Amino acid sequence: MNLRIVREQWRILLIVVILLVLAGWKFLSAFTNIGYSPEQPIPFSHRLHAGINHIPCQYCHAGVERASQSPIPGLNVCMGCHSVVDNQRPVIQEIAKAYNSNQPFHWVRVYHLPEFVKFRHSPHIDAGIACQTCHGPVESMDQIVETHQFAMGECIDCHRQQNFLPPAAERIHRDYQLSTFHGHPVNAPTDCNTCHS
Amino acid sequence: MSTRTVAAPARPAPLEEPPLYRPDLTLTQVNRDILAPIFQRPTKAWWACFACAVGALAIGAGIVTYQLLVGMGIIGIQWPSMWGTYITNFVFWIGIGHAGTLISAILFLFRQRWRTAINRSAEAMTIFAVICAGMFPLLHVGRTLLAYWLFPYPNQRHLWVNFRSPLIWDVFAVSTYATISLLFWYQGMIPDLATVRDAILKRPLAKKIYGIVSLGWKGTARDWHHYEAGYAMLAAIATPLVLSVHSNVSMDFATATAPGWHSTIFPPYFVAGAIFSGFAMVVTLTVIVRVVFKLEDYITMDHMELMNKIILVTSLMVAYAYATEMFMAWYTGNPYEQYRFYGIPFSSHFWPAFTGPTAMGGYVMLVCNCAVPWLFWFRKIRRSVPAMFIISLLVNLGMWFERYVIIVSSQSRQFLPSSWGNYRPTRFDYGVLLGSFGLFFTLFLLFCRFVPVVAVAEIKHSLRKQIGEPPASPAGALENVHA
Amino acid sequence: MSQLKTGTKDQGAGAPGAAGAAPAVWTTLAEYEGRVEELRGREFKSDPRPAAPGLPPILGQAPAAAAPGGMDRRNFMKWSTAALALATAACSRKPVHYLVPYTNQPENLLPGVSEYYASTCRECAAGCGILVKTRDGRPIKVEGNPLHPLNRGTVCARGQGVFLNLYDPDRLPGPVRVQRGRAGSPIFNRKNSIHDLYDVQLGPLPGVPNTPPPGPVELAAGARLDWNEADQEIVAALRRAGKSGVLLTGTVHGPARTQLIADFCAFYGLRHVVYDAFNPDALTAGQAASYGKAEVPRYFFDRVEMLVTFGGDPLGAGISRQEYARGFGQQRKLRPAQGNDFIAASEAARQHGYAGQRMSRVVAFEPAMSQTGLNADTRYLLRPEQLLEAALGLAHQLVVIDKRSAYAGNGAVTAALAGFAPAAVETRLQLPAGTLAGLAAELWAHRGESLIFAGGPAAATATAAELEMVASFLNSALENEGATVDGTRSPSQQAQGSHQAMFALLDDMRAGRVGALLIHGTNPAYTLPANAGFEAALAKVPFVATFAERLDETGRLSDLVLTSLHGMESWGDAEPQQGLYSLIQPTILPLFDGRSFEDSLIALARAGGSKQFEMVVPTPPPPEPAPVVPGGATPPSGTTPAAGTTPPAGTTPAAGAAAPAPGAKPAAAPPPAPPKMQPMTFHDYLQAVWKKEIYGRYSLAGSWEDFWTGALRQGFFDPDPNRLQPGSARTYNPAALAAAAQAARRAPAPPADGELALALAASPMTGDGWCNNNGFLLETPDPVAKVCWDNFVSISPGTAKKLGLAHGDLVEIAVGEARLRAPIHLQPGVHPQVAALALGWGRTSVGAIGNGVGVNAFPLAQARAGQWIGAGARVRLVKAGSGYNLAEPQGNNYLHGRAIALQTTFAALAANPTAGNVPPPPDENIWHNGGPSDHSYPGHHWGMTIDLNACIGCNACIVACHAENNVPVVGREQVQVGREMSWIRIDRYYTGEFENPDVINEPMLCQQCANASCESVCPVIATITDAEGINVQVYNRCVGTRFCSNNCPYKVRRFNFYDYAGIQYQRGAPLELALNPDVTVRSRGVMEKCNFCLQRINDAHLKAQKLGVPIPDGGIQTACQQTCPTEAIYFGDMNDPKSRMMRARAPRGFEVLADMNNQPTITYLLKVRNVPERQA
Amino acid sequence: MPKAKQPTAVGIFRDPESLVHAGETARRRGFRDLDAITPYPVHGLAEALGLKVSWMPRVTKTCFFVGAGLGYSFEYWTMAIAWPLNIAGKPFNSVPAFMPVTFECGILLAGICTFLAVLAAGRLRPAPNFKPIDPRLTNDHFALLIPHGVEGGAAAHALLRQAHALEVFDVER
Repeated sequence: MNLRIVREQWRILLIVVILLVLAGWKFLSAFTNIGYSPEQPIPFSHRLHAGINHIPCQYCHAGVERASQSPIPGLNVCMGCHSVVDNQRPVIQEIAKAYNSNQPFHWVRVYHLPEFVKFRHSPHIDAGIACQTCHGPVESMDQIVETHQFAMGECIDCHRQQNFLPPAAERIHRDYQLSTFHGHPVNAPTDCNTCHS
Repeated sequence: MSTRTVAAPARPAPLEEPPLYRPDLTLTQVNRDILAPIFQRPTKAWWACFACAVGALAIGAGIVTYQLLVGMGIIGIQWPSMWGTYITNFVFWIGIGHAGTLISAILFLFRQRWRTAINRSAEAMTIFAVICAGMFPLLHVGRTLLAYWLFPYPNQRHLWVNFRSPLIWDVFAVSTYATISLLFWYQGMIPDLATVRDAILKRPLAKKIYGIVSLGWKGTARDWHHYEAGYAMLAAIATPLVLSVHSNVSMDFATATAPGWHSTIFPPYFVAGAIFSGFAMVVTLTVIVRVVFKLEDYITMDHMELMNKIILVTSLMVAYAYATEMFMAWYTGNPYEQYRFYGIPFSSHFWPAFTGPTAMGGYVMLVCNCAVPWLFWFRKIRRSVPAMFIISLLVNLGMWFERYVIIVSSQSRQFLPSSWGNYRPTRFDYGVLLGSFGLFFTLFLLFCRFVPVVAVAEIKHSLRKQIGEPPASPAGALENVHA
Repeated sequence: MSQLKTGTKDQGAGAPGAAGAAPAVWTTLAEYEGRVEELRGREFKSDPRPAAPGLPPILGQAPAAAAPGGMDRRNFMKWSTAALALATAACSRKPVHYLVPYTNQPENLLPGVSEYYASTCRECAAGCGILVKTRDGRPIKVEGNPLHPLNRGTVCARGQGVFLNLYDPDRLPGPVRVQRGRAGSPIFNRKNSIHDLYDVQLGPLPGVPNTPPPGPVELAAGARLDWNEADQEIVAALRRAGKSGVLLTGTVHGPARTQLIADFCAFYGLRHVVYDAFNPDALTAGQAASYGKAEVPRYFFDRVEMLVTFGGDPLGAGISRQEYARGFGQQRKLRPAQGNDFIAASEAARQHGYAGQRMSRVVAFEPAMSQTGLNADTRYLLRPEQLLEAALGLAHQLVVIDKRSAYAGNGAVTAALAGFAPAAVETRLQLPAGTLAGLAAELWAHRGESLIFAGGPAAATATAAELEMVASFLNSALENEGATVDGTRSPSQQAQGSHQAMFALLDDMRAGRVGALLIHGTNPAYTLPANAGFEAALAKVPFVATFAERLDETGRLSDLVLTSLHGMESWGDAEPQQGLYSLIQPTILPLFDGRSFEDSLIALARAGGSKQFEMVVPTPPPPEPAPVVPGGATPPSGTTPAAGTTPPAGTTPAAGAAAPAPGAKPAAAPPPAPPKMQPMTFHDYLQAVWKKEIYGRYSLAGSWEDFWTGALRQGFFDPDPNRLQPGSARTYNPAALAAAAQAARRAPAPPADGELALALAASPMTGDGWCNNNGFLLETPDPVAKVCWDNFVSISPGTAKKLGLAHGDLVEIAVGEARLRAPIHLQPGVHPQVAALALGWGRTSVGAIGNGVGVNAFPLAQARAGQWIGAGARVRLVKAGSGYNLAEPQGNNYLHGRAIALQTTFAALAANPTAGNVPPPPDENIWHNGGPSDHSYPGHHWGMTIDLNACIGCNACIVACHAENNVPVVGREQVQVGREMSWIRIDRYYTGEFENPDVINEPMLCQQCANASCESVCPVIATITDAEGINVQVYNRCVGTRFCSNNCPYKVRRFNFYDYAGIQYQRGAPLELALNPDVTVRSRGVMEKCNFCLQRINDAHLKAQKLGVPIPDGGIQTACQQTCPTEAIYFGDMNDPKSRMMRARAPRGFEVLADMNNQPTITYLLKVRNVPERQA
Repeated sequence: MPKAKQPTAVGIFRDPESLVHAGETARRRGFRDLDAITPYPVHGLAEALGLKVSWMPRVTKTCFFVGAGLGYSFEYWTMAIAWPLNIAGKPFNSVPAFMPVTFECGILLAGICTFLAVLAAGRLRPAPNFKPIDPRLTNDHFALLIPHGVEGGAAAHALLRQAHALEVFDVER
């Protein structure tokens, strides 16, 4: 009878069960979206633009320092250079065609925030957080790959590491443009309402 | 309660007490009688009951499914009565659950040997009642599928639970209570399951199953020795536990601000009420069980009478608590409390509890909980099966309404008159209540079918005591413990 | 396949010579050989994927695999990557979302950054200035324009609810042929109203009085009209009608709009008739008789120290009620002896008490409690027809007995007033003896700063004009004329309609003298009395066309209905007071296939051959309207729909479909064209008129472009620097008084036993009912009765007892032929012989939400001798049922001796600054047990001060909160079971006399307690106190145990029993656009509550951080505070003793339920009643 | 750890009194590791067979305090250290409010450990193929088990017969 095995070999069985649980955990965590890299309507290469050609992120994503969302550049931004640069290449001509016929591209969204989170780019840009901190080495990607699964724990960890002030002093300094406090970067808030409103 | 209840005698038990059992009972007879429901094919009556119970359960399950699909709005909760029948049912079932542990643990510690006849079914009742009760907080939360957030488990969000919240106390208390009750019940059942196992001759699968659940119980003196000590320890911790559970449940209300809830009398008041309703439920069930399964020899009229006496006593305690609430409302001078309990004298707002929207509940509660049990002052009624059956049902009804009145009417008349509102349950509320009864009886009927409904070993023990044991040394579980 | 071939061909073209062979083999070699460019070229070779919304691009280009040359390595890699990506996408990414940017990004327009545009509110004709907050090209919130002299930064409830009208899915999607109701019909009776969605538990209610709305009828095939076709048809009809055509509109003001109508009427020879349901007929008639000229005077409530109303309701139904409420609120506050600085007065009161301060006094004579009566210090109950006599008695006391005023001794006046001796009047009217004498003395003491305000539907008896004459006389006698009443400098133009004109038109129609009728902005089929016979008269008109946003009752009786635009979609102007020019600019492209009324007129004129509406094509495009916020940007003029993130599938088409609407596009400047004439849009016309009439007339410095941009930026142009000054006084004609007295002597007999005098009243929430598809307004309870989703017959409790009626009974009322059934509401403060019923309900054709809500009381009014009689008709209440469940959010109306809403009298307060207040409770705390228990708020600690004296119960805050915080509407059935969601409510408590009570309005919102009892019971920490003292509710952590709500003594927490927001906002296509993107839309099973507009606080923090300055006092305004017309709400930092909020906290401040030790951060200033000693 | 099996004499009795008597006799005669099998706990048997006082209470007591301590520590850590939040203005370490959970944790651990201890003491585990020495022993018969030990099986048998055992036989145990 099988149950005899249970009785006699229970230690081994226990180990097997634990391993199975761990494997299941690993399996489940495989369902994060890290590595997600959908094909985009235009094979736009960040590596070429941001990496090789060193175009700053905010050249195209202009206004991110003021907006909560990072703007996806309109086709006029592309055409700003590509009306001259490489304008004979078919793909660029496609862009020009779309631009002239007023048909926007439908880019596939890569990064998703959990629902109910009101993330604002601008304070993070203000605080000098590099785009790559959250979006990975974009300048080395031809096609954008999701490198972070944005989850509350990550935000909290980062905010806590930035939080060098005792809580009592927190808000006083937040009102002023105080980028350092005794040599430390100041205080990312961890109030619920910072992100959930 | 009476001289009968003194601890085990050091001398051979004199037959000064009236015997609990028929004098011609033998141990084999005990086995045969008590195990009969397990070995016989279920009767038509059992099937009928089971069908009804499962039907009721199906209704409840259907409503719950509907609620999960559509939303909480289908039941009667509203602003300001955010808690309605679900919490009423929760408190009601938790209260029912109390009698079981009380009978098995507290009466065990007080060495009330008459408890042996009913403790198994009472404990089973506890388990099932706690299952029913535990279901309601889950159904009651707005996002049922996230109810697991009430447990403190490590999570990616770094969030924990609020240990200041009485609901978290409840989570711990109820889950602890369920766990300990289950262990207590199961431990008490192991020797009986072994008895069943050994009594099975033909059916190998059944024998295997009972072999598994009886954990290879042999019944050696060593086993019994540790078993009894462990059982006594479980009883010892179950006793404060049972008191703490309903105290915690009462603190859902007592620590809240609502007038009519915010009261220090709630813990003892709720515990007394729980015992009251629990015993009433035990009477209801045992009246049925002893007839259906022909166990009149084991659950005797003396047992029933004792339980009825407890019902009477706890009824008095509950009535005292009602009176105290009224008195304290007047004595503290708190206008909100006063309004809750007797309103504004000489106005249309006098006695809102008995003139307002929950008036029916108030009357049912007073009559069933305070007046009806007084019939038990009469010995004849105490020993009349139909009378006690009806009274126990009425007490349960009254106790359900007591919780309903406490929960609903307190909420509907809170601090700001602008936020007063009148709660009305919908048909779905009643459907889920019905469903919980269905669940309870489904489980109970299955229990009767597969597990000895009376603790065989304990019956044998006390039967031997009644017959008269040889002058053995005064060894017993408790003596071992205290030695 | 074909796509494939293209791909290969491209490849060949990009790399000639390598096409035939297997180029991929050489990939590495190419790199070695330095042909990187070529390689890169090939890399970019694949087609841009066809943008297939809804389909992942990978699927869209699936055939890419089978290249004719076989599967080379590159293709294989691509294929397998695609497969891998597909597999990943399929199992890991739930829905694939798209980001759709602009093709041509407008400069400075950023996703998620709000822009504000100044405009003018068109929800009613009052013409308040507004700022429209837009986000990603869609307006999401309306604020008052702080510079506008009428409303000065505030908006009423109706204005705040504008977005449910703008984004209403029940609007007419395009012009339709209705053929007098025979062809096709409503398009909105889909089974999707709130009422349908919640009927899960509530069966039909017993005796529902209203007939259910018409069943779902689809628009008949062929009913949709082409615009050209419609224009041709109307032109033909107008040509046929010749001189007998009529243009019927509601009130229209604004130089360009009036000019256009005049031009249009002149071209076709039409007559222009103006009709509104609520119109100042009686007032203008009274003014004409009194002063010789029919005017709607301007009232200066901000100068009124004593207000006496005779039936009038300036706060609830005033012509310019926002302006009135502002002034009223200012005067009701306790102010120093000099000036109006309430804050300074509060500070002074801390030192010296309230002695020597001022507040206005309000006395109301009225048949039923109105919103003004709600705020009155003293109320006297009169039947409608008795008001005139009371006014005459007051005049008699003042002029004849007290011999005061310039008219004392005037023979004509004395003669006219004979027979109205106060004693006799008081006896006849059952007023307390000495009432009029006391009043006259008080008024005389406040002469020149008092106001007698009469009128309104509740006083619209046959002698309504006479009542106005006496009121004018009193104002003249009390020297208010030219002081608080202005009929000369800038009288109001906000109400121009006339029943008299309408009734005359009806006569013409009946007589067949009207050949064609064009209707816009008014709904006579719904608002005219039954005995006016509109329908029969209309049947005699050969051709009727209606210009409306929705298919209303009148539209159904028309031949054609042409969709006009909402005020937020179209250009326009307004001139609410003479010489105050206000501009209306569009903030969104038309959502439906509509055309603004003005553009329709131009199109019709052009179709008829008019050459007037053409212009030379301008060389520079017209300047863009400019936002008013600093650092702002151009308006959403781009041609793409709102971009940014993932527009929901339902909304994109709506926004996109809006693009090709000719004429209404503000900046759709044509491309450079040959210099020739081109058709004018109304935008061009508007500019032309403004250039000529305003820029030209006032000969301003600066260029026209500067002027125009400046006016747009400011929202209005006010050439009069003394706008806040009244003009000179007019001279009263005593003959009017004599006529009035003559009329008063013919007073009707008192009602027989069992009869009541009917008083129709204007509903402060719905007005004339034109916007009744607006859930915000229908669900916000009536300020007086606290009932929503219904109108009802208000009678006093005593009368109800006498008549054997109970709350919730249904009664039938008949006036003449008209009869209706309505529920009974017991309303203290109604005259025992009066039954009051609100107008503006019971629409039958407005939309899925508003249809059949309430009963239409307009037919009960009577047209008699050219007059509209709304009050005084004798009615019997015939019981027709019982048990009607009125939706009443407020549970109980009395304080039961609890210290919740405190009040005192002005005299007592002057003697003792803490009069009426309760002492603060001792600070006891059991939590000092070894841990740090004192949480401090070192940065900011937000708090609020609410002045109960200033709260007039207008509900603007409630609707503002709904709009700002995405608070859903739940419908009547849910309110009936107590599940309304509003985060702020106004508790209305009665005190004093039972049948004529005093009222306290107490706005109740989350008190943001420091020791919040909700927090300690939440098991999952979904509600905590944040670092700035705000009790935040974290929706996504909430599991919905509802313990917090149970434990909240203020009961300000609301629970989503169903998916309310989803049900409300997913009802129809554009409705979701009304949501505020900054605020989470709460899901089912989640608790929610006020959080002091946290999103605004966060914004302020970010702004301050960017600027490197602390948040200034007043830098954050909560939505309720911002829109409060009386500034009853102050919000600020409790750590800053200099903040206005802290300075406003005076000795009369109290905390509600302070003895609970919840330490709320909201302090209320108790209500002060200004009653003279003899009444106190 | 299971001991090596040894032959054991089994005597079946009809009534507990004979059993107790036989057990006492056996102990007096110097038999060790005596055991008995009874359908219900027979009082006096433990003393008769010379069993020591059970250690169960110590398990319960220890586990209660350990559980309560762990419970309180966990509450303190989550509420005051891991992420201290201002909840209702109460101190991070809200001692009175933490008591109920502390108590329940103690009870829970004590209860579970006691139960497990009982299982461990009796070496109880699922036994689907359990073969009892005699099925009557869970019904109405009683057995005394005397390991043969040094005295040998014959002496045990004799003793049992002497004590009027119904049946006497040997098992490996």
